[in-house]
Amino acid sequence: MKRLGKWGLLPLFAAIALLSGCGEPFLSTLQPAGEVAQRQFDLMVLSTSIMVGVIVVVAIIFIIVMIRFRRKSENEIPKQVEGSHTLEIIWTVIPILLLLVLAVPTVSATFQLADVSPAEEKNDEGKTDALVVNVRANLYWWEFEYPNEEILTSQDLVVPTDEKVYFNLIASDVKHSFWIPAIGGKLDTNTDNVNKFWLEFDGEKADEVGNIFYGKCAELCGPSHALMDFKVKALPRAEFDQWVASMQAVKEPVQAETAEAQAGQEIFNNSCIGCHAVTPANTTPEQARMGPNLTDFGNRTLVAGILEHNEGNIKTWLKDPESIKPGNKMTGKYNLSDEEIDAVTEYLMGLKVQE
Amino acid sequence: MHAEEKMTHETWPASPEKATLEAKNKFLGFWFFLGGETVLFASLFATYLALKDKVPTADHVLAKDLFEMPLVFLMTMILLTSSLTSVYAMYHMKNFNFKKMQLWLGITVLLGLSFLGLEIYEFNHYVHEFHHTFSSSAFGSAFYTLVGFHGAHVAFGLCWIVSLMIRNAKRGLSLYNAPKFYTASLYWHYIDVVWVFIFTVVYLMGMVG
Amino acid sequence: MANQQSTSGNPRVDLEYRRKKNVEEMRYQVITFALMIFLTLIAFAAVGFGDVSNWFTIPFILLLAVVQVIFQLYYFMHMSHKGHEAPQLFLYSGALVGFLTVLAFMTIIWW
Amino acid sequence: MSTNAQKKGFGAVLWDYLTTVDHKKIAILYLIAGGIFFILGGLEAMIIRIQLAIPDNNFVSAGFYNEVLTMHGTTMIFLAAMPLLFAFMNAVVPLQIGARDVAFPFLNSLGFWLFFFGGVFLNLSWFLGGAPDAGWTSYASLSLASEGHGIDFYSLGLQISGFGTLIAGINFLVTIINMRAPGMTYMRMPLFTWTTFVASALILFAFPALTVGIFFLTFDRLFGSNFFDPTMGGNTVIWEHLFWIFGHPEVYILILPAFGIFSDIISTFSRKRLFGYSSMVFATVLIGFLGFMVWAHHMFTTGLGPIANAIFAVATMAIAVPTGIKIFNWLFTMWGGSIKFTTPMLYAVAFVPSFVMGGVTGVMLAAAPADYQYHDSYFVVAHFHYVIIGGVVLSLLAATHFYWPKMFGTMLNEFLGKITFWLFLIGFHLTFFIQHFLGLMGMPRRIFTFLPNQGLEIGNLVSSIGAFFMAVATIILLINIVITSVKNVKVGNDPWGDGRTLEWAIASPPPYYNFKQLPLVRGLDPYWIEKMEGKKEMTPAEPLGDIHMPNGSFIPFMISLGLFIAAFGAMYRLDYGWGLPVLIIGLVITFGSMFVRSIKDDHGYHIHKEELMDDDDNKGVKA
Ligand code: HEA
Ligand code: HEA
Ligand code: HEC
Ligand code: CUA
Ligand SMILES: [Cu+2]
Repeated sequence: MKRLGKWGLLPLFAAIALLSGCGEPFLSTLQPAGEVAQRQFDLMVLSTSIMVGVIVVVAIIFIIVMIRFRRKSENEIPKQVEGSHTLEIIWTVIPILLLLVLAVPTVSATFQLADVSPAEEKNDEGKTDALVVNVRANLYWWEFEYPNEEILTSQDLVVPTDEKVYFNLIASDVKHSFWIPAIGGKLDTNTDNVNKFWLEFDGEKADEVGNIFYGKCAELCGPSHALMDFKVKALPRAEFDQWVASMQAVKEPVQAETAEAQAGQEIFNNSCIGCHAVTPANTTPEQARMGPNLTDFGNRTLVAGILEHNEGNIKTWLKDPESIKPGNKMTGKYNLSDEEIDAVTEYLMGLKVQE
Repeated sequence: MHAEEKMTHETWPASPEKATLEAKNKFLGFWFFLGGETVLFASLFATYLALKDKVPTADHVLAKDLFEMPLVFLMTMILLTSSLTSVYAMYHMKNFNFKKMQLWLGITVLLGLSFLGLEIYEFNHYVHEFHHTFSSSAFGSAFYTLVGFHGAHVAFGLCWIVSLMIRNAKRGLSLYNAPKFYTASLYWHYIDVVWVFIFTVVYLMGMVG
Repeated sequence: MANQQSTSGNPRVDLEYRRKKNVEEMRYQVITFALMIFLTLIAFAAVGFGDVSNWFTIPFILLLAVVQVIFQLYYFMHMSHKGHEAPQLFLYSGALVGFLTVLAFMTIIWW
Repeated sequence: MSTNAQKKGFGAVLWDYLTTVDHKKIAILYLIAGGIFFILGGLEAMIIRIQLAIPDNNFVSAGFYNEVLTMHGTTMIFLAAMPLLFAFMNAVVPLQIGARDVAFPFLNSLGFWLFFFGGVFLNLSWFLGGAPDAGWTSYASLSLASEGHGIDFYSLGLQISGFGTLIAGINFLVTIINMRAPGMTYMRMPLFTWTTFVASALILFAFPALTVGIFFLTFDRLFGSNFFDPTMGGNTVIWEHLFWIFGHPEVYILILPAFGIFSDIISTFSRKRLFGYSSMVFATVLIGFLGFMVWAHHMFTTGLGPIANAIFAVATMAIAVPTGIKIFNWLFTMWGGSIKFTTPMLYAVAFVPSFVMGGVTGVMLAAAPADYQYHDSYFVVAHFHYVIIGGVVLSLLAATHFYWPKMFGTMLNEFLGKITFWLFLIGFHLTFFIQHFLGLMGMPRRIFTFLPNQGLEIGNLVSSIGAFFMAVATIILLINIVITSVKNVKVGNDPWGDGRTLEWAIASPPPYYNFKQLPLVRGLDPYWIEKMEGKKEMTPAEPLGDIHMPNGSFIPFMISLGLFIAAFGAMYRLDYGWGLPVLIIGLVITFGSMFVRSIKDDHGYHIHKEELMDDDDNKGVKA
């Protein structure tokens, strides 16, 4: 029976493990890589400590009871105690105090994390000084629009480090939820309204993980909900600006260079362009953006959000997207032979705005 | 007191609606049910308020274009009056006067029927004049659901009262059926209570915009 | 009130007494009815003829509705009688939950 | 109508159960049906855990996983946990308050059959084109987009069984208010009765919101309304609110009766009256009350804004206070007591720390900004399995062992019972403790698979292994039940020897009319009081007289069957011509049966004094 008491201590070990950080740094909420995640982590540590304290108290009383008050003889009749006012008051007041300790930082952080006023202040050009990204969640892919920069990309979110980035979130089909665990807690992308919040990406931490963080869809949205991942490229401001400039430079679809790629481009223009744009301008209406924008596809970290980015995987994806992401919206919308797929792949690999 | 017993003026208790244990249970259970109905209607009201005037395009009618005061006023008066008539019926029930009770219940039913008739006319009018239907917009869905739920309660109440009247026409009052009449009349009042909020929240507030 | 069992042993006297009580109660109910009609008239009038601002009209007619409903509950539905403690508790609890629901739907579903 | 006739033969027994209005038999019906659904939900859980045991697994397909996941949650909450609690409420509460029966025997049976047909309807989806797949919360945008009829099975099935639950709730409320034996004042009611009372009140106020929400969902999918369609002006957040206005009280509907069961078990096997009885009652009521003001803590990430989030965060935290009062009162009931570790007591003892662990993670979730990280991750899965399994399921297992003799007249094997306990407990912690960390390490919930190299492999494997322990434990429990029923060794009134409340003062199982004479209650723990004064049984509060009994009835079955049929009609109306007629036929059956019920007088019957005098206490109805 003594073992019963030990569970009480497990969370203590848990807390130690928690403080030392565990999980993969590009994914874990326990290794915060930005101001938002850090604040949330601090709150988690605070609340965990309180909770471990509560559990320890309960466990101690529990163990004493288990050891001392077992029945020794079948005839013993313990004293029938009604209660104790002093004790009652103690275990009412102390929890209230503990909760107050937790409630104050909770409320303050709630308001702080919801402050998106810099993203509402428009300057003379009708733009914001702060970096704003419009996120549109679709069955099972993500679109990122930079309204100030007038460019658009998909699947890989590119952001500058060490500054606040403001997000406007919406979903185009069903509800999803936008979550980059290492950077900060999630916010739902509703179908009805735009949700807003901000995140900040820590430069040093980004460096440690090769500038790539993992993002996830955190609201059940259909069969491939589990696979609706995205990546975040967190770049120093200068590199980010370069990326923006090279994106903006693409006004026309880039011409393929090799012969095979040109053939691929031909095919692409016939079968795919209806859903996939290869120019980054954000002027196409939302309804016409049926698939991820592929302008910078050659630089993607992943294919379709989950496969490693290489030719073989692109081919697998094009051959049978259904086998990779069940229920995705690309399956069965085109018909290509193996050779055509090879050509298209060649073309797609060449779609890079930067080397 | 057994429920089946034949009663006289003298033996008829002061509160026939809760003279037996079964009656007490029924009385209490029915009130609790009404407590639940309050939440039900509140949810419908809440939804209506959230979806009021929420239409897909600008050519759909809004609340302020839709409602007409005279009709609503008439319906309100009818329903309020029916509440009074059913109170009369209960008054006679307590006095063990079966005939008069049936009479007043009959009047209540007639008033209820005319209310329902007006409501059907009203809905019909909205559908044909304004193309404001259950499926035309979220506003339409919420409006017809809220008002229609109330209408369905009226219809159910009417069926209930009528079947009680017919079933007991020959038998007169007993402690077995008195609680049934009583709960039916509670139900009827409750429908009226809901209507007070409907005419205020849906119609009057709809008209002011 | 009329619900109370009289302690007098004589059924006849008892009956008279109850009859009287019932009549008295009926009088209250008619008054209630008159008041309800009156309140309804005011509410309709406030909307129909008033050029008053909505900031006044809406709370005002809501208040009238609440008053009217309380009359209904207490007189028509006899909630004023004893033996209605549990019904009161549960009806008000229902109303409270309902009120919270309406409040939430009007404040945090705004888009 | 012969009252004492002991019917024989399978057909007769079946008919007896189909028409019964006896709370003790209805309890058995709930126990069997709820038990079957629990195993079904458990099997679904096993499928989940097998699929997630290793990364990139393809034991089941993505679409099927979502169906399994949805049905697991829905089945467990609506068709297993709640009905099993109803089983014990039905079996025990009327006895605890010294009542002949519940207030509305007919409605009691109706409640059961509605639940049963609703549950069967929901589960038929497996065979008729696929189960619902939008999660047990069925958020509107996804549930409207979901193809096939899965979601329709969900909405119609839950609507039907929801009516049953509502009816059961009202029934218990009235029973507890009106049917208490003389002397059984409110502040002498056992805690299980109190928690049943408060939980029933929660049912009364919470289920209508679900009814309305499901109505909207059904009509949006099948009858062309636009409540949740943003392109038509609708709003999906309405569903979220309605669901959680119901959903949060729902979790207290589950846990409060569990608290009650444990309160009774703990004081029984500590041989001590409950410490701080009145504050326990107060805490129960307060939890019920606060339970209605916190629903939006499930929606912190919906985007309600900081004001709403802050208010709901603080309100949620407040619930820790009354719950803490309970925890410490249990501990101090045992303190100074004489604890005997029977199987039910083992569960009760294990419950305390397990539930505290689940409860405190609940308070962590309530810290809104931190919840932005936890929400929809496995941390939440861990939280609610800790409170549900550590609280509700342990209480159900405890009650199964504790009340089995009272319901069936024979004791479950203690040795097997303890094995079940240890396996289940170890399995439970093994499965769910690690899930806290999976969540924190970035694993979202409701994913049919996870990718390798994200650090999630070991945790998931451990979790899946734990689930097998629970499965084995469940199987041993079933074996125990079979062995016990075959042996069928009869026991007396108070087989545990430490019974305190009225149900132990009556035969096991009790005769169909319960107490021959209503007992006189002289204080809290009335049977204990009498025992301490050296008496063997309760002092009667009335002279022996005729007992009024309700007649059995087949109508509840028919009413429910009608709705069951109508639901098929409503669902297939748009696909097939026969849909509409079937819908109408079903409704006619239902309303026709209701009509028959209301015009046919049913005065019940009386058991006469003479018969009662012949009837020795041991001759109850055969279970
Ligand atoms: C039986 C069921 C049950 C119970 C009892 C609880 C109890 C609590 N729950 Fe839980 N909860 C669920 C079932 C339950 N929950 C389910 C099913 C979900 C997920 C639904 C879904 O999304 O599918 C959920 C989700 C859930 C969320 C949403 C998470 C999210 O989706 O992001 C939150 C957030 O606040 C929460 C909080 C709480 C709190 C504060 C309590 C409190 O009542 C706990 C109180 C208890 C204690 C605190 C322990 C004892 C107290 C002491 C020893 C005193 C001292 C303590 C302190 C000072 C802290 N729960
Ligand atoms: C009462 C409520 C309840 C109970 C008891 C359980 C019990 C269990 N639950 Fe679950 N669970 C929920 C309510 C519950 N759950 C809810 C509401 C959700 C959310 C759903 C959603 O997101 O929509 C959920 C989700 C959920 C998930 C998350 C899935 C996901 O998000 O992708 C997981 C994963 O591990 C899980 C596991 C388990 C396990 C292993 C058990 C185990 O404890 C089960 C133990 C029981 C058995 C193992 C019995 C099996 C019996 C046998 C094998 C014997 C067979 C013998 C014969 C046939 C004779 N549950
Ligand atoms: C009906 C619209 C549609 C058509 C036609 C279509 N796609 Fe797609 N495509 C999509 C969608 C939607 C996705 C996102 C799938 C997902 O991740 O769930 C996608 C994803 C992709 C991806 C992965 C994108 C990334 O950023 O990782 C590639 C590459 C791709 N499509 C190439 C093509 C090619 C080549 C063709 C033509 C042969 C084509 N698509 C035709 C809709 C379409
Ligand atoms: Cu998108 Cu889950
Ligand atoms: Cu909750």
